[in-house]
Amino acid sequence: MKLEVGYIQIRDIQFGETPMVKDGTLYVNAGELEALVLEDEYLAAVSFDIARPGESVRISPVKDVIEPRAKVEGSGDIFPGVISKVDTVGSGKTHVLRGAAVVTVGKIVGFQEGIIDMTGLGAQYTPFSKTVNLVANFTPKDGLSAHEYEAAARKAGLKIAYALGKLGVDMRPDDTKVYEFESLVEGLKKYPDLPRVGYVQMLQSQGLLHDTYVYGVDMKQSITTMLSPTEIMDGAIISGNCVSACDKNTTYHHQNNPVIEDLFSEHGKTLNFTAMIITNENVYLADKIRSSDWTAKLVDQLDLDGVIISQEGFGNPDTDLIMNCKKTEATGTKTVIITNEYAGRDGTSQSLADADPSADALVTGGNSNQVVTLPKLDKVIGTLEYTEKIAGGFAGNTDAQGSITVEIQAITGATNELGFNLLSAR
Amino acid sequence: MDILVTNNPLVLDRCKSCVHIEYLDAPLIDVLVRVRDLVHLGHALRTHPLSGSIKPNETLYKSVLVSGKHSHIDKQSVHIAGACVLKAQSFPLRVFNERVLYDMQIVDLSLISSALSSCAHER
Amino acid sequence: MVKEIERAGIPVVHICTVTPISMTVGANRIVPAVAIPHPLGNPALSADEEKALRRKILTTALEAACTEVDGQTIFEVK
Amino acid sequence: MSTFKVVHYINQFYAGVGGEEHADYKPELRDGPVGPGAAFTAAFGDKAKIIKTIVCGDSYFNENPDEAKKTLIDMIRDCGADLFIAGPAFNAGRYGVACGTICAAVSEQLGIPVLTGMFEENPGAEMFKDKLHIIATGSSATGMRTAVPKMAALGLKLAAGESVGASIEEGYLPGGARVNFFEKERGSKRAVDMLLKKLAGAPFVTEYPMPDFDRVAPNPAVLDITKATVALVTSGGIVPKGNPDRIESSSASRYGEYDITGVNDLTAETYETAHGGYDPVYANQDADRVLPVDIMRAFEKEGKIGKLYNKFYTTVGNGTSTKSSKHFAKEFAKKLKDDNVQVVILTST
Repeated sequence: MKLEVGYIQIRDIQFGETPMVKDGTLYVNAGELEALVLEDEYLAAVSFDIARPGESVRISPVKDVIEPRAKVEGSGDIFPGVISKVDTVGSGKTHVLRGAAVVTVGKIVGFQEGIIDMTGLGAQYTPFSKTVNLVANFTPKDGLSAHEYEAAARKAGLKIAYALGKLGVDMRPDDTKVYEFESLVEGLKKYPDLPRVGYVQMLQSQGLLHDTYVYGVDMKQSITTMLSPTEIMDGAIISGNCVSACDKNTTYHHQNNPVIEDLFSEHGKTLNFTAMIITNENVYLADKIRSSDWTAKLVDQLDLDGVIISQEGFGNPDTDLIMNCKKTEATGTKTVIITNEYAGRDGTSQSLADADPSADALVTGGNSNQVVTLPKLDKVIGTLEYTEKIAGGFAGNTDAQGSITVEIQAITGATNELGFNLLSAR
Repeated sequence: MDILVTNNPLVLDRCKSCVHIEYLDAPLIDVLVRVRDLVHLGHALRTHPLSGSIKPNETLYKSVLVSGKHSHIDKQSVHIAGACVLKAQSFPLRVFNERVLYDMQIVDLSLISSALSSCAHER
Repeated sequence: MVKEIERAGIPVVHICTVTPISMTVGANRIVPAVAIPHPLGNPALSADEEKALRRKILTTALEAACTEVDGQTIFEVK
Repeated sequence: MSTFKVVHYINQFYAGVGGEEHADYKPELRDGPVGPGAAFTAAFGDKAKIIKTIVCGDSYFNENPDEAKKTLIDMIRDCGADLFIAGPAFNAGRYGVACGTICAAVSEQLGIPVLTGMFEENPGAEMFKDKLHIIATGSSATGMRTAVPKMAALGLKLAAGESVGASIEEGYLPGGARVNFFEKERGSKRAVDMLLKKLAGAPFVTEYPMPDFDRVAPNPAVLDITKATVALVTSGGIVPKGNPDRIESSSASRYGEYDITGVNDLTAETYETAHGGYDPVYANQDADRVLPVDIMRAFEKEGKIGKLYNKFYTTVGNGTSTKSSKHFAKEFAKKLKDDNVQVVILTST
């Protein structure tokens, strides 16, 4: 599969009458977007705000972050099986409004959602302090259950991003990249001497607030399977995950999966990027065993020389990660895993909930329990009413000056387990 | 017969008709300890005790499904159940607002329901 | 705990119900025990039988202490 | 900015007193920098100054640790130091242990920031890297040139009370605490690079070494068990009835040490378990089921063992190692060793 991705650099977002992209500014019509969102019978209201890098703005509680993209050529459309109809994506041409993001906000449950600071210390820990964000804050209809609210907010965010993405269809990209993912045989012929490397992406799939959808399918109902990494760039994987701000993979993370990008940049040079495998992280232990068995089986049958395994979330996914690692290593495949740590506020507790000597090559996104004090910022989009309950917040954490003390696990994307960030720990 | 160990009143209410429940009116850590002990007595884990990405100190409720008692001890279950107790103990306790308790119960119910449907074909 | 005692220079025999745990914690001389709540006993037996059982496990433990090992070794109770 | 006052600890060799033959040199307080102190002085510039140097023989310190510690603490107490530096000790074992011991004592008793330096394989490193900042040095004194600037830089941070970066940034041996820092490359790139190295069979460094897999080599077997003192230790929480020391049923903050002189059998009336992690009924009926004092006494009478040690140690754990149980064990293992115990039987539930 071959996908050409054209990047249209967005430097600002403004509200305007006519939605368009002009001279690096994305103009959005809030009224039109509101009407689009309120098509959903579950949502009572939506308010829009713009947060720019460097502004004294705090966004919370963040549900998802999405990059506006549009299909220009090739089969299927962005977010297949969810926003557009089911059809294989990942080839042809796609345009990206680079530098812009849709951030969805809403207190779906009274805990577990993240903070994005656009300036100050907190901004260093989230990648979304560097994007210009259109923030959509959803209010549900009365009596809506948490999972109905989550589903409505998830879909509304994707619809907004889809609509904005469309504005880039006829634009000339500032920059273009071609991602070519050969078939097994082609790849082998083309790069006979390069090590054949796969990427195993573990997707959070445990139930309410913890789900990931692939072409609209709830991943917990799938067994381990394969796709082309270019499909993911077209929104084949979307996040239905509200919890664990620091290590959930937002839809934006999926669209811009850094492991895929970095494997592509070595593809044909030092390695042959041969396979993209996705597997789940279910609660049920037999599912974990089955899924990790399948991971190892695929890795073995594809005769891969090496794999990178990335994780999502805390606690029981550590068990999936270690099972996957142990089993792929046992097939003789060299394995590197990417995770993060919960080593306690003083850094002295055991970092993972599971461990095995085969996991001898580990990349960490840092200790999520690190405590930071975030200064008071001038404007809050959303609410800080629930900060105490946010993952990593703790009781009495707001002082008289309005600064808040939290663990960095409260910050969206802080210790990402796809290796999105520079943060690490020793 | 499987046993669902829980301290979640909502799970007790919703699941009691379909699964055998051992209800503990106790903190979350006690559920994990009870599960670990059951595992040492020959019950195998069916669900992972640290279900969800919710930290052990971010919720008050936990439901864990274990199998009936076997004549042998399941090594993997012992390993996981023990590690979970240790991990949970490393988190400092927190105080919660009354308003979020129901949310916590709902999320725990959802997590265990997803597992119960996962294993429905086996039971 | 096992490792710290061993590190101090004293050979340790670990009598443990779940030997995989013993392996994980790094014991070198391991003797399997009966069951979690009563590692060196069995309430189902008579008092005399129970003592005999305990004696058997401990005899194995003493043998383990007198046996050179070069890695983690499980001594089954005969 | 004020100049920090530093007290520096070195051994007899670096003070120019002499080698092994002078290793019994008693602690001596000198004014200003001595030996490697000159290099520190240069590295500190005007930011810090060595006001006093303590010289002490390695043998003296290691053979009289309590006395040495006391003397040194008294010397240091009155110096008004902002920072205490020991060594670097490179791969000199006794020097390393002395540096670690005195740094730990100064930190604990005087609350002054401390720092030392040694080679990673120095036994002092293993003993103290969890507690102290130990700058990683080469194995011999030729590493002085690279060690001193790192020690000086970290020392200034410690003296100023600034936050300390990760081990890889500051150059200290990774010990107990995990510290976050920003790498130059993002995680995914680091993973790809690590995989390429692993595929090529080239050396690579994991960012988090798996815990609990360090193994301690088995000690030699007991030569004559019939003459040996055997001690009983349990993680099953057996305590005298009533749990006099109030050992907590889980996550215990202390361990028990109980005399069993003259005790031949544990009964329901005399002993019980404090363990909260398993059904206590059976252990409470007869604690010998967890801590087999009865049979051990019988062995003692029958001459199968030399003697049963007159105390037992008890903790509450589920057999898995935790930070505190490690700490407990370190403490009582030393007592057992000092009392010439030759075998430990550890029972776990």
